[in-house]
Amino acid sequence: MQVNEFKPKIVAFCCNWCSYAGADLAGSNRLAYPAEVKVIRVPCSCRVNPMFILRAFQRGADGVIICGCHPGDCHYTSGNYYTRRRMALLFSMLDYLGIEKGRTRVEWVSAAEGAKFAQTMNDFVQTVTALGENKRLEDLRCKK
Amino acid sequence: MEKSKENLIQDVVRRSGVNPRKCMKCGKCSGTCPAYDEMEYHPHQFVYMIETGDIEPLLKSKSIYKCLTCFACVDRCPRGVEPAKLIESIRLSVIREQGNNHLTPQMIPELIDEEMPQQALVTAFRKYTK
Amino acid sequence: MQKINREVLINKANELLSNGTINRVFGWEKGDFSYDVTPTIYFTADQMNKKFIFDDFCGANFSKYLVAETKKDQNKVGVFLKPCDTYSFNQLLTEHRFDKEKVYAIGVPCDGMVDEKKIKAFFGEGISSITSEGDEIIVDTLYDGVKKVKKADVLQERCQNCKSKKHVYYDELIGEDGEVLDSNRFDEVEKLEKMTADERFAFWQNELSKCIRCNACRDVCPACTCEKCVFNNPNSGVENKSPANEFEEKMFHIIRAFHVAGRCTDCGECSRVCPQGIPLHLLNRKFIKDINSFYGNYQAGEQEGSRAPLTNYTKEDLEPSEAVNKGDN
Amino acid sequence: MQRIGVFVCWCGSNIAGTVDVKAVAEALKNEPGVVHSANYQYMCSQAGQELIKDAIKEHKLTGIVVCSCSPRMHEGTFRKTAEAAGLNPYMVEIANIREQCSWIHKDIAEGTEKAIVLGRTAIAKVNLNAPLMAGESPVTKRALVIGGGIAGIQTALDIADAGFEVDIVETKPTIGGKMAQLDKTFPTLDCAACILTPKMVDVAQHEKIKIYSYSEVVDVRGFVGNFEVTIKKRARFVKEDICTGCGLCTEKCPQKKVPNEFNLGMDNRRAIYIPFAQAVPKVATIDPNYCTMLKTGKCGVCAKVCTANAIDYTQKDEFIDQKYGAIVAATGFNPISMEKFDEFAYSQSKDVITSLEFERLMNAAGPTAGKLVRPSDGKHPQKIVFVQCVGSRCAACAEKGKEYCSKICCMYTAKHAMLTRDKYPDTDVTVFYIDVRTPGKNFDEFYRRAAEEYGVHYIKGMVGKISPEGDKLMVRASDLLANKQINMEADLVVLAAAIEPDKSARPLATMLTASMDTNDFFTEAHPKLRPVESPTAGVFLSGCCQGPKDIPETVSQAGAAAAKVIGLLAKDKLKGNPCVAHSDEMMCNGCSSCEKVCPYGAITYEDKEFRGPNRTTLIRRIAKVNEAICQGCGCCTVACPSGAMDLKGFASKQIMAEVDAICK
Repeated sequence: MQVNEFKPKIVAFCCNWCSYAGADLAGSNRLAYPAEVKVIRVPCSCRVNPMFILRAFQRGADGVIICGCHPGDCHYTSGNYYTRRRMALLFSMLDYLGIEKGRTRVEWVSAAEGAKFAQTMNDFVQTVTALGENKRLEDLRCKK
Repeated sequence: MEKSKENLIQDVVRRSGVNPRKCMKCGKCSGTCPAYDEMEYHPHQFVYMIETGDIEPLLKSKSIYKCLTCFACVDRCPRGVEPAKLIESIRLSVIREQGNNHLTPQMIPELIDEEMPQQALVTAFRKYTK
Repeated sequence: MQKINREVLINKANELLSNGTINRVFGWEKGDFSYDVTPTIYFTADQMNKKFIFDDFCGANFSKYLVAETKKDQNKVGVFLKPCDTYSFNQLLTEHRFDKEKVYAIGVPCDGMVDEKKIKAFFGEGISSITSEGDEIIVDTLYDGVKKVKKADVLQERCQNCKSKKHVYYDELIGEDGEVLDSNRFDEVEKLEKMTADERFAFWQNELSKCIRCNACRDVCPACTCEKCVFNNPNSGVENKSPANEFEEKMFHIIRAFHVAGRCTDCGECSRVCPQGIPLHLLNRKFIKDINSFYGNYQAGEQEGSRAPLTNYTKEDLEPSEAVNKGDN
Repeated sequence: MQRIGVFVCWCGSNIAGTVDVKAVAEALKNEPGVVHSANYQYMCSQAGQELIKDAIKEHKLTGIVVCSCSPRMHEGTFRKTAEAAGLNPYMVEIANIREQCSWIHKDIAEGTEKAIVLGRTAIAKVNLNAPLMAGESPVTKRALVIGGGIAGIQTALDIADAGFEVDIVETKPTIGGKMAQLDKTFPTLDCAACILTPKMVDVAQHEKIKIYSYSEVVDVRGFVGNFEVTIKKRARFVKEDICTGCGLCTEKCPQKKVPNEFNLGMDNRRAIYIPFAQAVPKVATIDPNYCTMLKTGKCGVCAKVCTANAIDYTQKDEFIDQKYGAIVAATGFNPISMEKFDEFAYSQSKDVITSLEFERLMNAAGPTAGKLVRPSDGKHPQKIVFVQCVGSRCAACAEKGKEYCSKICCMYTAKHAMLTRDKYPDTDVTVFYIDVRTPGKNFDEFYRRAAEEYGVHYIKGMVGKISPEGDKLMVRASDLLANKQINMEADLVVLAAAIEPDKSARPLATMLTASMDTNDFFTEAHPKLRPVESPTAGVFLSGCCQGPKDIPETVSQAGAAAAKVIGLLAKDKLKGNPCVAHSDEMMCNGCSSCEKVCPYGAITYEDKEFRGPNRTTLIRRIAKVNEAICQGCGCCTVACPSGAMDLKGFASKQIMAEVDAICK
């Protein structure tokens, strides 16, 4: 592309009951957010394995965001509590290894918060674009 | 008025920071305005006329000087429209023209009486002169 | 020099073998080099007399071998456990990895083990034999005669910051039990945390790129006892024997650290066996430090049946965004 | 290798407007495993579904990907279509190229490129799908209705009439809810008690309905068809089965100064009380905060007086565990508190009251036995002012008041105005309104009668300020039509306060894991198509807990909720969710990490024999997932280090395939 204006690749894991519904609501309210964000639907945010996150970075993603229900509202009662612990430790480790903090994020979005979903995605893409391409975690093997 | 009508209205709205379309036409601002009777155009009419763009009568009317800026309308508006800021904005459009100051130092002596609070003088100068 | 000498252990093992409590015992065997001690199973006393040793190089933690060993034979197996080994023993019991009825644990007090890499750092490669006297290590080198060095200067890192001399599990204890010590084992982690992100990245890139994926760290780790590891399992999706670049090492080490997070007893075996000398314990210690500061102090294996922090939650846990910033205080 | 069919939907112009659907279909044609690719205006229509069925049969497809709207919308539809064509319904994947692509990206190139990536992701997933069979779980044939207002009563009666057992849990000592406090009801002006009490008696006498009054739900476990609920029956200090409700104790009790919440504190009751005459169950209740016997141990008058000696000071709270197949939330509403509205001087003057308080003043069983008097001095009010939309229709940013219209105030204010003019023709009634909203059968005619026949003055303009002066109330309002500011005196001002959900709704939602909107109303599964169900299967909504509504609408919604419950309880077996966890016993370490994180306790362990080395048998501890209890959250799959535990339908390999497809 001549215009080498950097377009980040963002993977968003959204839980089926709250944040995916929030994403749909953002859609029906026509609240735009960058097309670089691609959503993967999971039954609950606690289904997201750190392996998937590192796999995304390995395959060239520049940012990964996990959205779930607000603590206390999880459809499976305690799913997001475990997500919170796992991601707190994982993000702290990634920071410890020197990977930019802005590349990973957890956001609680309920089914009624379409605006918040769109706002979060816009904000996240901006943060990741500012950080530039993910050099530190990318798997060189799949670089074209 | 050499400035075209559209950008005059845009000026008024931009300066006030108010979105007149938020008004649901309930009349509570005028219902609570203590200076209602002296005013020719009342707060809800300011909002409505600015929204429809018919602001010449407002610029000419004396009601812009009757507003006490007590902000009762701002505090009580259920939709958060802040009519007082629109009135202020219209007033500024007028007194910012050359020589349109509504109050001159010479007029002060006969206006003063014992109970006049110091604050009233300061507010008057803030509102009526530029 | 260990206070408990090998004869005491051999007599104890012999006594248990003869009265039939156990039919075999785990012990350390003298290797070709004096610092090269390997774990072995002894069936008879004279086998032990020939090869058994207990000196400053017996770092090996036998707990993990019990998982496979208890499956081979119905009668009890004897095992010598240093204080830090007993934590791994308890953690494996918590995870039902073997039946404690099939094991007879003999607690052995420990005075710290020596790190041969540090000795080599002092005297280079030409070492013919290493013996210890009191609190000194006597090194017989090929070219410049006999040298001495203080044991404290060449202790293994995990022994310098020994976290506990207390045996948390034993069927029988030789000597007296020690105390849990408050060690400053997290200083190293704090030093890293205080660096800037670029320095940290450079540090880890330099360390982890040395990794030759020999998997020794995983194979020795008492918390890594999966029947089939995801990295060996072809249909796990992350199976990769030899990494093509340094990220895959990072992926392996991050995921392995994550899998043992909350279960790692900080026994330091992974760093001891790493042929490349990568300070892998700093990864696991980072998770332990975070767990302690986020969710309250927790020592894996301290108490059998305790609930690992990652299989638990409270309603007031802190948000991941706060955790990331809290990490580098 | 899978034979996959890709079907790209235009959704009229919703997708085709900003995504080049033909290019998407073309691009996805040569993805691995794809043997057929088509696009059509309305894939979910009858014709669209036929097109899919024919394609499945013709190309012998083993899996289909539909690029269309959100799976939350039509995943069910396309699964039924596949099943009709003989394909396992779980070999269907949906790519959401409407809500999450065409609707939010204006630029066609960008939208098309994203749609292709989302299509490719779905194809990558369906390639790894396996046919799944839904398990079945038994249904407990009993329903639980939380809330004993008209909504709860109507739902319970309808369910019980279908022959199923129903338990009603009501926090107050009696069922009846807000309707029991009303005087007359619009639009027919028949007396609330006359139409409610027969229903309350039906509930009491219905052998299938059990009432837990003065009780609340404290814990809910399980899932649709198999809920386990703990009900806390608060100590009433009166034996329900013995007390005849004669009321002797309520006359003799020395503690007279207890504010009567049934009359909103406008009069007092005794420490032992029966809320109102037609209470069901008609049993006395002792209020522990005021009863001197319970507080100091020195009284006992009610016990002495009671002929049936039904009083028992030692009664303790009781916890009852019960199994239910379905739960209906009917927690009702409350008017919002008027404290923050100081411009209306609600807390400064006793003569500024809310409409519910006005209702009690007009009610014959009310504090003033139906005589409309001013609460301050008991005089008859000559001039009454009604103020509409107090706290309703406010801006989201306003810290006081609600954003929504409370829907019922215009009608009940018209009713109050009409009744006042009818009973006291000399009283002058004025209503200040923004707009009068009367959308219903005979509603507008009712409002016109109030204005035309009964001479109620309707003034279009909001009241700005009410200030008590002397014994009068100065009302300052604007009259928008006459363009005048009105300053009038009033003897009594009635505020039409906004209504909000009952405070018990939020904790209940957490227990039921039902979702709520920002105003604490229960969120319905679909605002238009499924208004009486919560997204959480097995939980239904009846009455104002779902949104402001009047009695006719509440009763119809209560009936609808009952119909849904009957539909559920009529089934003997419930089709479970096939996307449940499954453990590979060859890889399971038996370490119990998964069992600890499972919110439903669906994982148990057993020792199983395996072939050990050289013909020995090994006994290993392995995990077993009870597929009927597992709800498929997937928490265990991450807690399991070896990856032995995986989730059918959302397997780790599938999700990683999706990640790869996105990042390629």
